[in-house]
Amino acid sequence: MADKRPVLDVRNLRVEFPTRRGTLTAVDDVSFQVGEGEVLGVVGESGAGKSITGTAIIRLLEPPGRIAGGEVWLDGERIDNLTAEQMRRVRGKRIGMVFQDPLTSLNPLYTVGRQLTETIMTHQELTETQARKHAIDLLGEVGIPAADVRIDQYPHQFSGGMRQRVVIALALCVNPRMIIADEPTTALDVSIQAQIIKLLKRLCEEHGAAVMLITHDMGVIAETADRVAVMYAGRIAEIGPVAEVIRNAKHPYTEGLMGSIPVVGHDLARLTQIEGSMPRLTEIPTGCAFHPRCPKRFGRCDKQRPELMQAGASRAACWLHDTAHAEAAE
Amino acid sequence: MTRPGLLLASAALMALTAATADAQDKVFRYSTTGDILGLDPHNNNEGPTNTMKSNIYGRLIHRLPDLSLEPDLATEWERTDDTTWIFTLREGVTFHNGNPFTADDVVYSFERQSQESSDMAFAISSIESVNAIDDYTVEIKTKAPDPTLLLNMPNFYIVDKEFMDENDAFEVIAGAGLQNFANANANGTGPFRIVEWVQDNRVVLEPFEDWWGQDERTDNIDQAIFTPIGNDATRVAALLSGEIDAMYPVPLQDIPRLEGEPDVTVLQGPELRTIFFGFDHHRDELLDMPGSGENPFKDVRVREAFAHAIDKEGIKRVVMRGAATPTGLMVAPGINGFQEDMNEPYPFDPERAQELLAEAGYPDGFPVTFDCPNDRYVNDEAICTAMVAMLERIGIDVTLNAQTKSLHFNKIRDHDTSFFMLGWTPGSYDAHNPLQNLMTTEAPGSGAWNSGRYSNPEVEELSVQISQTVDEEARNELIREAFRIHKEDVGHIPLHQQALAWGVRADTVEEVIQRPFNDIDLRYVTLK
Amino acid sequence: MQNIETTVELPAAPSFGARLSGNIKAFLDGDVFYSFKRSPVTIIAFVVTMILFFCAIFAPWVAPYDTYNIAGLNLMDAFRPPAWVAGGDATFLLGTDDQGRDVLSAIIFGLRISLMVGFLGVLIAAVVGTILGLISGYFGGWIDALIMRIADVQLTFPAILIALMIDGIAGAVLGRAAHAESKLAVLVIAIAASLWVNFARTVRGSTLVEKNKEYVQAARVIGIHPILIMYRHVLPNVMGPVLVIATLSLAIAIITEATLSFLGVGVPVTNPSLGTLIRIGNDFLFSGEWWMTIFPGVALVILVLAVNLLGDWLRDALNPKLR
Amino acid sequence: MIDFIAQRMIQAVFVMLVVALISFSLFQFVGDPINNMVGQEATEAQREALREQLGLNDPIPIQFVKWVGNAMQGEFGISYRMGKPVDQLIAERLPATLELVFLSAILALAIGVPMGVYTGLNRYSWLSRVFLTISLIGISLPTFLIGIILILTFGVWLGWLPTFGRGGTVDLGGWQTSFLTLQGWSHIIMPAFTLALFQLTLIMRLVRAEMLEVLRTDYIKFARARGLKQRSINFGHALKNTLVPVITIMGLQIGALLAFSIITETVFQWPGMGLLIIQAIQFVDIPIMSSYLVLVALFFVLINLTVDLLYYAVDPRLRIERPGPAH
Repeated sequence: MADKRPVLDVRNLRVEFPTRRGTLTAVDDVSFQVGEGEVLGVVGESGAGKSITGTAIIRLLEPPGRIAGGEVWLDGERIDNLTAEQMRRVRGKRIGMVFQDPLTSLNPLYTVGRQLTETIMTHQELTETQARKHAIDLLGEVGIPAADVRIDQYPHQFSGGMRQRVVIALALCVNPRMIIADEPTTALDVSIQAQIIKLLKRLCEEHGAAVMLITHDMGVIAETADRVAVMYAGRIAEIGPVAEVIRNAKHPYTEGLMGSIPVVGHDLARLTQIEGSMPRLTEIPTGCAFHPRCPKRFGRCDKQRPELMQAGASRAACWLHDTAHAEAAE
Repeated sequence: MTRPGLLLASAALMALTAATADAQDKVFRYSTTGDILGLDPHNNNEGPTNTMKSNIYGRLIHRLPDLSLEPDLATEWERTDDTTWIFTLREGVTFHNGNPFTADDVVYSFERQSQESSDMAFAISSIESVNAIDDYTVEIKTKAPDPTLLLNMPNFYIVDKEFMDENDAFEVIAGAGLQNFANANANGTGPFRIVEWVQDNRVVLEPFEDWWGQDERTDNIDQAIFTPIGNDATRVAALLSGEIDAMYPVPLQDIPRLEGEPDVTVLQGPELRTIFFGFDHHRDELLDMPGSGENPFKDVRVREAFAHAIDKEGIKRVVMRGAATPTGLMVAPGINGFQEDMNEPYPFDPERAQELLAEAGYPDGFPVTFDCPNDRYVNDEAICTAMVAMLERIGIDVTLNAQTKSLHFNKIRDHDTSFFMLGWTPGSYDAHNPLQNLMTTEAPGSGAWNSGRYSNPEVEELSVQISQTVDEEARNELIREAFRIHKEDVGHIPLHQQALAWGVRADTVEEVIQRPFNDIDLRYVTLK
Repeated sequence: MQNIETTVELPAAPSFGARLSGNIKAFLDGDVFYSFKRSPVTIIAFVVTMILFFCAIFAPWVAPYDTYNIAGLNLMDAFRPPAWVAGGDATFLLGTDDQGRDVLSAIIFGLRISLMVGFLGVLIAAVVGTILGLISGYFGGWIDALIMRIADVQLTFPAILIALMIDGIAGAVLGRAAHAESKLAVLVIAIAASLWVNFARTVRGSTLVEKNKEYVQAARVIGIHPILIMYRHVLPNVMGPVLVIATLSLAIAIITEATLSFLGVGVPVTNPSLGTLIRIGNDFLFSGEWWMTIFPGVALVILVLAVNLLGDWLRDALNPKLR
Repeated sequence: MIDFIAQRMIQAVFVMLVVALISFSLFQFVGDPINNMVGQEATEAQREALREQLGLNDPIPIQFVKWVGNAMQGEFGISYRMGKPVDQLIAERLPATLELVFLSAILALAIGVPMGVYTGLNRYSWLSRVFLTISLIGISLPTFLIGIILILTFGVWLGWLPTFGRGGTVDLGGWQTSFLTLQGWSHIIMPAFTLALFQLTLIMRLVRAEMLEVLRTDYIKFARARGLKQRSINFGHALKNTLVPVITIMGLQIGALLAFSIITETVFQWPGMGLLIIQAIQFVDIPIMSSYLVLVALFFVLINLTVDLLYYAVDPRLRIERPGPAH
């Protein structure tokens, strides 16, 4: 991973939802970076705050949610304090987003072509015909046959997989530097998933775009991501190179997570299971959020919240790796 | 699409009268609820339409605003014997299209108006024959001695024989209808001629320069425009905004406000129409008392009780705001045969009413449905609602059925009612008219609107005699006797004469003479 | 195969009372009630609607005078201005009308008829209209064509003619007395007949759109009975527009009732409804007795306003997507 | 598509026949025209002769068949009240009502849709609250009250507008139009606004309800994620999706406008079909009533046809399925 300035640099991001039952902290002090051409996987159980983080970065949070703290830098330029109009110009042009359900992501009443040309012409000074030609190329690039014919067809005339390809085309049509893919394959069946993932990876490399791939499917992560961040209860439990995190997880939660993935060829009698379930945002335990379910918890885990600490090639937020204090007495 | 109803008689006349509409400045715009039904004088027997006819057509005799009679196309007349009259006609009179007026026109008009399909046949039903003695004298023979012939003459309209024959318009098409020539075109000898009639929109009239009475003309109108406006409030607004110069009827409740306006005056006066209530005298069992086998209204004491239950003064003061004249008779003052001393209404005496009901065997009353129109007479629905309160107070269980006039008249004609409200203006301004139509059933052609089928043998006999007694003195005696019996019988309960209310712009109109029948005759309008 | 012993301890079925209070408690702190608490406008609308309903139901006890006891009316009291105006009389707070009826009591009694006819009419129209709309939208084919053509036939006749016809039939079928009693029923049917089409067409339009959605086709694939599909899946998505039309139709229903009563088909003028009060008062509006139509008019505006604001809140609250 | 329209036309004929049959069985309840056609002094014999001549004594089915037979040859009978052929009368009055309904529909759309979009977009702004409340007042006051208030304010008090009637019309080959002269406009503006007021409220509230739902959809979120201009999102993507249900209502409302126009025309003395049918009902003018009802039936079928066709134009998803009788 070239050690250049990261495309995306998220520092201590906090997202809160003030509700009548008290303020919910959906994303609690999250920091990470994504380099050029790099695919950062973001995994975790549903409700861990993966999508919220993605939505916050592109500033599409539904009220009452709001960014309560931290900074978001894109190509060395801060974007979390932009005005609405400035942010609008960033969206699509410099950050692209792919949503989960292709069926509802496309406007049913507009042809695929119109939705593409409209996006293109919003950000680039192109004429109608140039934009249309660019759109056709893009559709071809994402693997849609007879693109020049299909461009004038409506979303409901495409299959699920094809529609996701159109969505990806839309996300990439003005060469954004950053792509946030929020569960892009979840709504698709397995055979199509692989194609979409391969397509996404290829396009990002060709366009040099950085990708934040949000999913709960570890198989997709293993195949696609360069680095992976494991989120738990709104926090990053562990982040590091994908092989490292998968094969020897440093954080007990990651261990449990990896253990629950059936791997072809290994005849595990029983998959490891993590007792209990993720805490609701209103009842986040003190100290390390995972401590109630953590088999290796000890003294200080429930009192003090661990920061991300270097643990081998990756970093984990777990006192097990607190080399600095080496088991200082409680 | 031809313009509907081009009304000038012929292009020739157009050239004659140099005056065109816009050159004048004295334009009189007036309005009432509905448009005229048609221009065929021998058809469309309805208030506003009859008055429009009197603007356009001549009659042998004309009725003045004070109801007295005045020579029109006939200069003098005399009765040679019980059934024969000789009329001397006016000379030098021309129709609007220039044709001269002669006795032949009178004979032709009689034959046309007495056709079966003519709505106005009733006015000359007593005439046997009309024949021309010479160009300017006519002899009229009646079937039997008819004391009311002269009174009916203002309803005998004279049309131009040549004009009608030219356009083959002898036949009167029954029912209001424009598609025949006579109903769409007018050619009379009257003081005004029709310039344009766009149905339901406007009627434009202009003075007829060659009218025989041109030099003593009382009006100074250069053009009159009549536009119907159905909605009361809109019509009041049109008067206030000056878009029209006169309109009627003014809703009673708006009179004080209009009188407050500086440039609007309100003319008020009693109308010849008498509003009354009737009972079902005929059925053995009252419609509202199935299975009881009784009809309380057959007992005069019950009818009298109803009469005493009605607070006529209260209705006059509150519902009609003083604009009504309570009456005790079925005819209004000014109608031939009206008896002033008998006009005393039944006194308002609820206690007496309850005593009478008890005597008649109905101490705690009985159920009855009260049928009323809600868009025909002035404040009709409000009067009926007030009546319900008064009758309930003496124990009668009244269900009010107030409906639009077409539904109400439907029930009245079919005698499908127990207790009803109705209004009547005698077409011939003579007392025999209500006797025949409302208070008798036996004589041929009588009882048309006698929904309760009230019939008293003596009144039946008197009615026939009245229709044949020529001597005025004797006839009035008979009328007096008939009304006395009817009043004792409480055949109907007369309520009041409703009042006319005309709104007139004081800044554009000098004077309009109001007549007891509710329509504006252009002759009596003078502009500023 | 190792059979898995699952001895799961089922909690004893809660008594009805417990379940009910449970539901109420769940409702009270649920989001629907929360959005209600938060918007003052909705609270006011709710309170006003309840007051109006209370007055309508308990009219004889609430109203100072019993305006339906015709004998009690005294013609001499007519045209009294409201109490605070010169010539007003404290006993008639809002003045009296042309028959000497106390306007305040007349409004309360009138409200009873207008509300009954209005609500019943709109309710029947909504139920019938929605069902027919669902069926015609969902099944399509000749059923749809048939229902829509019936709608066309019925749309042609203004409410006035429908009412005259129904009243005529009722008159012919029922005896004279029964016919008088049936006036209210005739009114409700006539109003419902003239309003159901609005619901049917809107529901049909929305059903057409919903029908193509995957979740409906999915439900159809796994063999759920069409009626269940319509009820559980399509109906909730259609409730939004239906509620809008229902609350708006109430105003139409009340005014239509007044027109029908004028034609002698509705309620007799001796016990006037709110609409009839406005109609009668309308003639006196600019002739000085403004209160005869203004106060019933204001009452109607308040009623319609309250009901519609309540309807707006209900629609937004019930619609999961909008919260 | 052609066979779909043809099929609708067959259905139209069927609907019109049913309407004619119902109307003939209806007229007996509306009253007896004879009373209105002859004077009070007409004798029973005259009335009977007239009833015979008009064929009112025939049993209803006969009257219906006779009427349909004549109608086939374009003979719609003579109006009892006005004595003119019914088709000529309707041709005279139709332009007045069509122009009134057309203008009020435009007014309702031109004001209702933007207000609906505005209240949909900024749901909690005080202006939205004001719009919602005022519109409610608009629909709860009866049409005749609103009409009178307008007449007295602009006609009498301010004197800017005429208080009644339809002046300043220009004859375009038989079609009297009010739109070509200032005076024509001064006559039509108040009735059109009175008529539009109710539709305006309904459209606004429906557009608002639909807009709120559409703004929450994924494709709008995706559009914003693509950085499209707010205006094109609201008025392009969102509004178009909002229009589908609104079209149904508009199609329906044009029908309701016809019914409402009856009251508005009576108040403003507007010489249109509404005034014609009210006078016909009061006069029990059977030829006019039957022709009017059948004509309105045709209107509704055509309006509904256009609404369904508009569905295709606006919602491509429907276009794919064979446009057979299903829709």
